[in-house]
Amino acid sequence: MRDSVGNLVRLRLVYLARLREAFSSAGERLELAPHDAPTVAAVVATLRARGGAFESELAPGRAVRFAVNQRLVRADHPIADGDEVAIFPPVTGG
Amino acid sequence: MRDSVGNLVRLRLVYLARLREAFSSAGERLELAPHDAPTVAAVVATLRARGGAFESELAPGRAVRFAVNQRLVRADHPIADGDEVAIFPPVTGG
Amino acid sequence: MPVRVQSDDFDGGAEIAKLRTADRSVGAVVAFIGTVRDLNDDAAISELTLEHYPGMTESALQEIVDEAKARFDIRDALVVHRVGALAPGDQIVLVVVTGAHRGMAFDACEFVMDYLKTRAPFWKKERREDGERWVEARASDDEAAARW
Amino acid sequence: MPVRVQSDDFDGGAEIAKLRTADRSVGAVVAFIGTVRDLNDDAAISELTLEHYPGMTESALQEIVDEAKARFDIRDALVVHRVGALAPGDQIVLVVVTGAHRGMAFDACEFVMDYLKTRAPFWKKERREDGERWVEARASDDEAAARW
Repeated sequence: MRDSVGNLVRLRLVYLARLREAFSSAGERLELAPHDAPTVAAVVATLRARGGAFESELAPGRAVRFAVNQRLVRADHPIADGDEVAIFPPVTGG
Repeated sequence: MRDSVGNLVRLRLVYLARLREAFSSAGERLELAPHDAPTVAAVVATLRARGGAFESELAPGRAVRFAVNQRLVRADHPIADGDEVAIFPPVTGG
Repeated sequence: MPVRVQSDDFDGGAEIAKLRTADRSVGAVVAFIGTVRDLNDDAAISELTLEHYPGMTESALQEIVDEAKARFDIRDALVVHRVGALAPGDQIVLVVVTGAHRGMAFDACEFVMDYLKTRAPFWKKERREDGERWVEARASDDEAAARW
Repeated sequence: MPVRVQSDDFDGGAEIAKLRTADRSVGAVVAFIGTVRDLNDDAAISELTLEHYPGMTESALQEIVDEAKARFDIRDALVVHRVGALAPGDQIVLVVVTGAHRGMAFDACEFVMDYLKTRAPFWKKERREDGERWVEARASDDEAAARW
């Protein structure tokens, strides 16, 4: 049973603006490897490990912003099963 | 000859808003007594000496504003023959 | 004309559009509209009369606009101020400032209003149930103008 | 509705009038209109496309408006933001704030814009002669938002 080593975390990822183009995707379903206290940073680490555009766009030092369930959060924000996690560049509206 | 003791100073006085009502006058011609370096303050002193509303409205400490030839000035602003001197309460537009 | 004094009402939207579309380098428009409130110091106002100093008003407003243009990196500025008898809800004054970016446009618009409140020769007289009275200048307006 | 996201243009004058006349205690209206400039970093812009995060946009704007109402003594606030393809000179965003007095209305309007610029999920893409590029966030916007 997965819950013995961590919670099952199935996420809906949303990519926006430059990241949507760089990843050639508006989003995807992601099942996070079992993790004790999963955060946005764990999602980023998982994506980065894919290499390619994910690795370069999400490299440390790149300005990236996050929203969990459509609210702005920091990378240390906890996530839970069923969350919508959006990853995007700093906003430039107005 | 008056110029031996000071310049002849004939002014057009303008009273506005509360002062216009208090003086029951929108303005008047005033010939200032000969004076070496006449300023707005000399005009105010002349009016104040009349007593009544002039004395009370222009009493020291009352908030009064001045314009010479339609530009805001302080009481120590010099005046010259032919000037228009306006005396009014602090402005409250907008 | 960048400054106007008139008894007629003004169309804020049309004035904003005129200034905005006259210059394609404009990226930010800040507008202020001052209106007659129905209450002042908790007393109901039935009428507000704006008196001014006809010879001086336009030049005082123009000087304020010129000063705003000298101090702030803005594209253009407009001031329209009404005089005469107004009712609660009526528009009194419009200030529109255009600029390439918003920061300077906000600052310039607030500067124009703060200076107008302390340097433009307008006076307000309120009619209330218990009679008429001249509106007193507010110390907060002097403080606001002193910031600049 | 105090916040709206739409591809259609808006009528700034009508929106201002609606907010202004809805409340007779209003004495001050501050409005901001952001528009598409014809130049950015000295390059001519032929088109600007606004992308947003549909699920989040309205709630992010609503949160900013609620925050402005909590922080400043204002009467009401409105935000209209456009999305989709825009041309130079087009209107992008409208913020209107009403208050009894001008100081708080100016502050609240600038606060809403500063927060919107850093917290509302909109992204601009410019089309220039040499192709398309995403507009980069400006450090000055972060600094402006950090003031509040």
